Amino acid sequence: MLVSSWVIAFFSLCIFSFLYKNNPFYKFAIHVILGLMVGYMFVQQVVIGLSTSFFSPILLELGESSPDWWNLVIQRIIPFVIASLIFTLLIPGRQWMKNIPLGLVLGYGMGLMMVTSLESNVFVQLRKTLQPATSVFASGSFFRDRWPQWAQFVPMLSLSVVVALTLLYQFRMRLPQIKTVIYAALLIFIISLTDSLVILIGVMTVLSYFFFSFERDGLVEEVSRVGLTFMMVYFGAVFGSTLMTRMQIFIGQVDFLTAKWIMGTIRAFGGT
Amino acid sequence: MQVALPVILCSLTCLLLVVTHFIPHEFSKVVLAEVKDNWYKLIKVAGFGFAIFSVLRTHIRRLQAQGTDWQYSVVALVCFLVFPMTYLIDNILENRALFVTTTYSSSLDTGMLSNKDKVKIENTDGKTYSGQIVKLDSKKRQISVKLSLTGSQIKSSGLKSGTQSFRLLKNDVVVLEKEPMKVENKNLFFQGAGRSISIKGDGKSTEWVYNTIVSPLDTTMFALVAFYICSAAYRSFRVRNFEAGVLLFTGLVVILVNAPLTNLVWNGIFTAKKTASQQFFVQDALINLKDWLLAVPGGSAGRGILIGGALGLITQSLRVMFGIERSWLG
Amino acid sequence: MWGKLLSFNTKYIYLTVAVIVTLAVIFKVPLTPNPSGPTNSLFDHVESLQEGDGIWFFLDTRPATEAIHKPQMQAFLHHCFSKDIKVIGFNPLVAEASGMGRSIIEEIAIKYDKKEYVDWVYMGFTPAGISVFSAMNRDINEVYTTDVTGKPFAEIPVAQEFRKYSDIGLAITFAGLKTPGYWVQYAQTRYNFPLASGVTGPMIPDQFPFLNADQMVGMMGDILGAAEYEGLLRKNGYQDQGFASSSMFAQTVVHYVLIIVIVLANVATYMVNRQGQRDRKARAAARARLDGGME
Amino acid sequence: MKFYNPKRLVLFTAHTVLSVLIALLAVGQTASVTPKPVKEPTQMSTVQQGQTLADLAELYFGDRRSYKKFLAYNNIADINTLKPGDRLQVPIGKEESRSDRVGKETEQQVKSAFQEKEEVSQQVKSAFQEQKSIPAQPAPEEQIDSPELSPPVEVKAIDVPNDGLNKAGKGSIKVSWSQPDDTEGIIGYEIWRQGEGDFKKLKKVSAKTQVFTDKTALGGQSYVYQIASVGADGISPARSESSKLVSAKGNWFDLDKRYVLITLIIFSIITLYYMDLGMSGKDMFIRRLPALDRIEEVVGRAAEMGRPAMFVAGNDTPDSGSTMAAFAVFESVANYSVVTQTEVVVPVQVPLVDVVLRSSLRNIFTLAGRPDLFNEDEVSYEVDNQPAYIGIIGDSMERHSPASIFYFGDFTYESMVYAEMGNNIGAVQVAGCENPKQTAFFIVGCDYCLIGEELFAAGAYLKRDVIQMATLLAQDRIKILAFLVMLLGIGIAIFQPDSSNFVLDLLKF
Repeated sequence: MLVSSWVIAFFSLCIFSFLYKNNPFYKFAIHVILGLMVGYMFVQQVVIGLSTSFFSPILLELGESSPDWWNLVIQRIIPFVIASLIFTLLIPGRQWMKNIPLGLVLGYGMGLMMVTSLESNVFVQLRKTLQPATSVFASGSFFRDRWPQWAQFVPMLSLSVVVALTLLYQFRMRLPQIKTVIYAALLIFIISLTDSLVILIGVMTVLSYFFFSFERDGLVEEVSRVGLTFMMVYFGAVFGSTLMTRMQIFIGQVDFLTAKWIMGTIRAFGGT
Repeated sequence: MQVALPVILCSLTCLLLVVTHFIPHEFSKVVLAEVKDNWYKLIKVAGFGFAIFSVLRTHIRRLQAQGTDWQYSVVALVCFLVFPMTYLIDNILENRALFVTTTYSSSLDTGMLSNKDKVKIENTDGKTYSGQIVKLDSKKRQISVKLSLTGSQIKSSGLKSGTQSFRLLKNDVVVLEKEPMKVENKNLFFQGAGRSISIKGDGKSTEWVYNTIVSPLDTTMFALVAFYICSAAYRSFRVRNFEAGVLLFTGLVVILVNAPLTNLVWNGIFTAKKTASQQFFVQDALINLKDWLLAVPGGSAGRGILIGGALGLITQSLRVMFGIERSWLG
Repeated sequence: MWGKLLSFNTKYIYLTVAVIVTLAVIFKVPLTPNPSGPTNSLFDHVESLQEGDGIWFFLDTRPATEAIHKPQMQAFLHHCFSKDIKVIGFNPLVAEASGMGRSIIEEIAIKYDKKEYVDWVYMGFTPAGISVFSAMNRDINEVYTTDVTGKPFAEIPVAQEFRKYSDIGLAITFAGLKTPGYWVQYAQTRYNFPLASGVTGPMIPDQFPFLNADQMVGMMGDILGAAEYEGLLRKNGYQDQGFASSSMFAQTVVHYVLIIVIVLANVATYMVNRQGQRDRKARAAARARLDGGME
Repeated sequence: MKFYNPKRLVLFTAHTVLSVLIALLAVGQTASVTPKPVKEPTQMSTVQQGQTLADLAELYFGDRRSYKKFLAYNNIADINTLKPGDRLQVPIGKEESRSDRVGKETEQQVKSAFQEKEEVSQQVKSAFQEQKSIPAQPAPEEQIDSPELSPPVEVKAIDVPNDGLNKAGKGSIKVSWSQPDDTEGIIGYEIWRQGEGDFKKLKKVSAKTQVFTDKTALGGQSYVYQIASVGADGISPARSESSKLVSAKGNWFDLDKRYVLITLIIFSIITLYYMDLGMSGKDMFIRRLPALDRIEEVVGRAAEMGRPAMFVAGNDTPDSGSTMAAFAVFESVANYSVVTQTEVVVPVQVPLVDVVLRSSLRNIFTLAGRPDLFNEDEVSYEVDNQPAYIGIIGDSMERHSPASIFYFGDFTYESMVYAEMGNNIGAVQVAGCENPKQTAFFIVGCDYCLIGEELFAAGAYLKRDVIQMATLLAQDRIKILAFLVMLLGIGIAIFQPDSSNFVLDLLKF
């Protein structure tokens, strides 16, 4: 127990010392874990992987009274030969052969991902976005409830501001300030809508941010700018909400170092 | 040839996967199992083998070149041996099982017994142990059962090696009446059944190394993020333009609300008030604002990015499937 | 002066954070935040359980997040054991969590002298994968023949008492990965049992849909949730560990320091830019005067 | 492989793919007659050779023109492609076709077998009543005066559609029934099944449920089901009439997923169309993506400062989309670096990724005519473990001090660590990541960042290859399609709010 706590403390301090600058202790710790994990990979993936999916099935098959040779060749030998083509990367002039197993693996991944992401990331997400929005349109409660008394007029006001200033901008004066005001009023109006509508607008504008084949000007620019704003809100929120978690990990480390390591050592040597 | 063969193979595999996804028939299950369990797995294994080969080669070269930091290559190469050693040690020490062997009389019809059958053996004082038939030799009329007891259970089970009389049951029907059976405590590793390297409670020395060095390093690396997140916020949370301003504002609001004291103070000042005019300042208003920011605009943006990413991914997959996208050919 | 503030070395920030956290951890200053909705509902649900009911918890995380999930589990288990609720622990999806899970539950069980295999047991990992979700609806014995210490299932009374979803009063997943979604999608919506979750900060927004749809009875959000839970325990007269509450102070200070730093940096940028503009204006004026003089 | 003219191969593979998918859809559409759950009692009728739906309509409704009534009982994908052997659900009480008479007869035999059993149980009961008179043997009271239970009615058994047999060759059959008029005394139902041989009890369910899915039906074996109401005593269950003969079989097409398949086909058609346009030399407009335009300039910066560039390819397997995109980006990064004689440091985390990157770098050197300059150790495999790899990255950043760093692929919490480590050595960093959460950290930490979809567009955009550009155009059209679907759904919700919104049904699978 004490030994392991000392080992843990030593390696933790080695890693933390990198915050000051790169140093021999850090390099030592890193190369220790590098070697360990390469060894782990070796046992976990190569030794056990080979034995479970190649050697032991073959041995079992041969152990049978009448081994099914055809099955053996199709299921074990040919895949093994094809897999070992990876090592042709070392043979000058034969390097293209490694693409055969690679092609199989990549085809597998791509085929799997194409359908699953179409289902779970396009169909499901679109439905999740559309279902509440449609119910809102059906019921007709467009603005968020519990809107405070003195702010009842905000949605309508912002909308009318948007309309009026847009007309003004179009026909009279093309000032950047007016554009900014329009933009702010538009955001206020969007926020004042019901949550599911905000989500719908957010999804559509964010999607429109990713249009590749249109020049970014006019309507597309405005819409994609709203989408960019939504994304920035998301990124800021994620960043801020992560701070506490990460900080807690560090607090846990410090707690270990103080409580378990130092105090544990003191206690072990008869201190109180 | 050099290009066409891999590309066509890739497209065909891709197509196969797509098609089988729409076929619930058992045939597609068979095909998938074939592809996944044999081809995919073995190619992954080969990839790992090549990777380990190349990393070892890199470090040995550094060692030969005696350039800067060659000492650390020595460290790495030495530590490379640790887990294989612990794996061997654990297997030899703990990966044991009890085998019960007996010969049966010719009167027994072996039709009802077959290899890999789940059976039970029951000793004289009625204690039963479940096991599995591993060998069924009809010539020598010999049957041997492997009991499903792991290393620590063997001691607790109280079975000793040697000959004692058992009866053999298959789904609670007595197959062999009380017969003297030979109990042997064999090492599975040398029987060709190596246990997977385990961080799951058994495998003591492996577990010790893993829990003492690997997991704490994982935690420490994770803890480094705490520092980096602060310096990143300091460096790049600046109001350069409107978008950066939004980023800064949201980040600040969330950080402020996440600080536990804030909410305490807030609720100290604004205790729950029912009048509509003060509904902005009810209890937990800040928390609600944070949750709203995270869930509604944030959630929608995340969903939009997800959908767009999926569309891009599908188009890219089609590119690969049609054989246009060839970066992976090298 | 402002320029200096902009260009100082980030290592000072590292130093500040380290010092603050170390001091705050050494001198434990407890700070109990007000309980939020999800934590409250989770507490109320556990409070509504009777003596002798059973609870499952799933530990779906790597040991890296132990600093967050350990306080959560400690607060939760204190509540369970002081109400004489029986606890069964699993880590069905992540192998690495086995040692951590058993040590935590054992540590607390000793305080209430609860006996292993009778009042609690830790079943550990099973390689069953996704099929765990459906197997647990029939019988956990299908996927667990022994517990993590290698004790045969037949000799664990508590595990035999609560062997499927319908037997238990609550299942809670302490997750650092995406697994709560899986538990809702593959288990809760099909077999309909009370499910709760204790998650890390970035995952909190993903849980709101489940909470709003009553697919989860409650949630412990990050270390804050753990501290809230401890506050509730204290308010209702249970004893508790109090690690989460004691780390709240450090969190608060760090958050505020970061906010101050960010605001200062922005002010400094603004000031420097304005300074630059003023200098540019001055230079332009001087050039103009020079031109004027040339005539 | 720039010397290779892809045109013919591409068109060949693309059209093969497309035709296979469409063929699959066709298969799915033909084998698609599944019974609908309906209130009134129905029976199954097999379509005979040469029988049209009109014939059947005359047979069951007495009117050739009313064949549309079958749609009330069955999901018929295409009413014109009805094959012999398709099993239609038809109302009971009308005149029957031959096949159903056969079914009835078997059922008769089964039922008679059951009446005998009932009699036996009656005798047992009477025996009990006789024993009751003898006080020496107290009999359990509640068993005797348990009320006569009325059996459930309308027992229907159908093969569960859109599923296959499991590994053990077992399929699932859905049995549904409805409660009798007086449910008094019924605490549950027992499901009895007759395959080969006698009826066997499968399961006892509570009185609330009226549906049970039998997952243990052998494929191809035909079964008959009966439901028994069970009282408090547990014995003397009242058996219902037996269901029709039904057998579980694996389906060849998952009807629930047909809209997914159709969408996929539309994807392919649009992509193929724009690819043809691209091959025919029509120029495609793709707007500039700033972050991607920077890549050349960032590599150039490293060249000016005489420091290497660094490429980190994420922590996901090579068969994941983001890593595939990383390969494409790496190709162009390596091209620029070869042109500007800059060293690229590529520490790799995932196996097989190093294989691709190494050979791609070698090929680029070969194509540039300087295979002698290729240094194999530039692409170095490190380790497949997150903390160890992060540590190695930090170490090699300090050692090589690259002037420009690229992060492309999939990342988790290490994104923040990399970005700040890179900042501390003063490197210019470009990042692209699929995972939205980690993109946040890259946005904060890096100089230029690709968001979500731009990552997948990178490969096509950087190569400046017309055909690949065409796929981007197609992708935009598909996005517009998604927009239209959303707007359509909203419109339907506005104009007919109470009717079911079929757009939402399209999106279900």
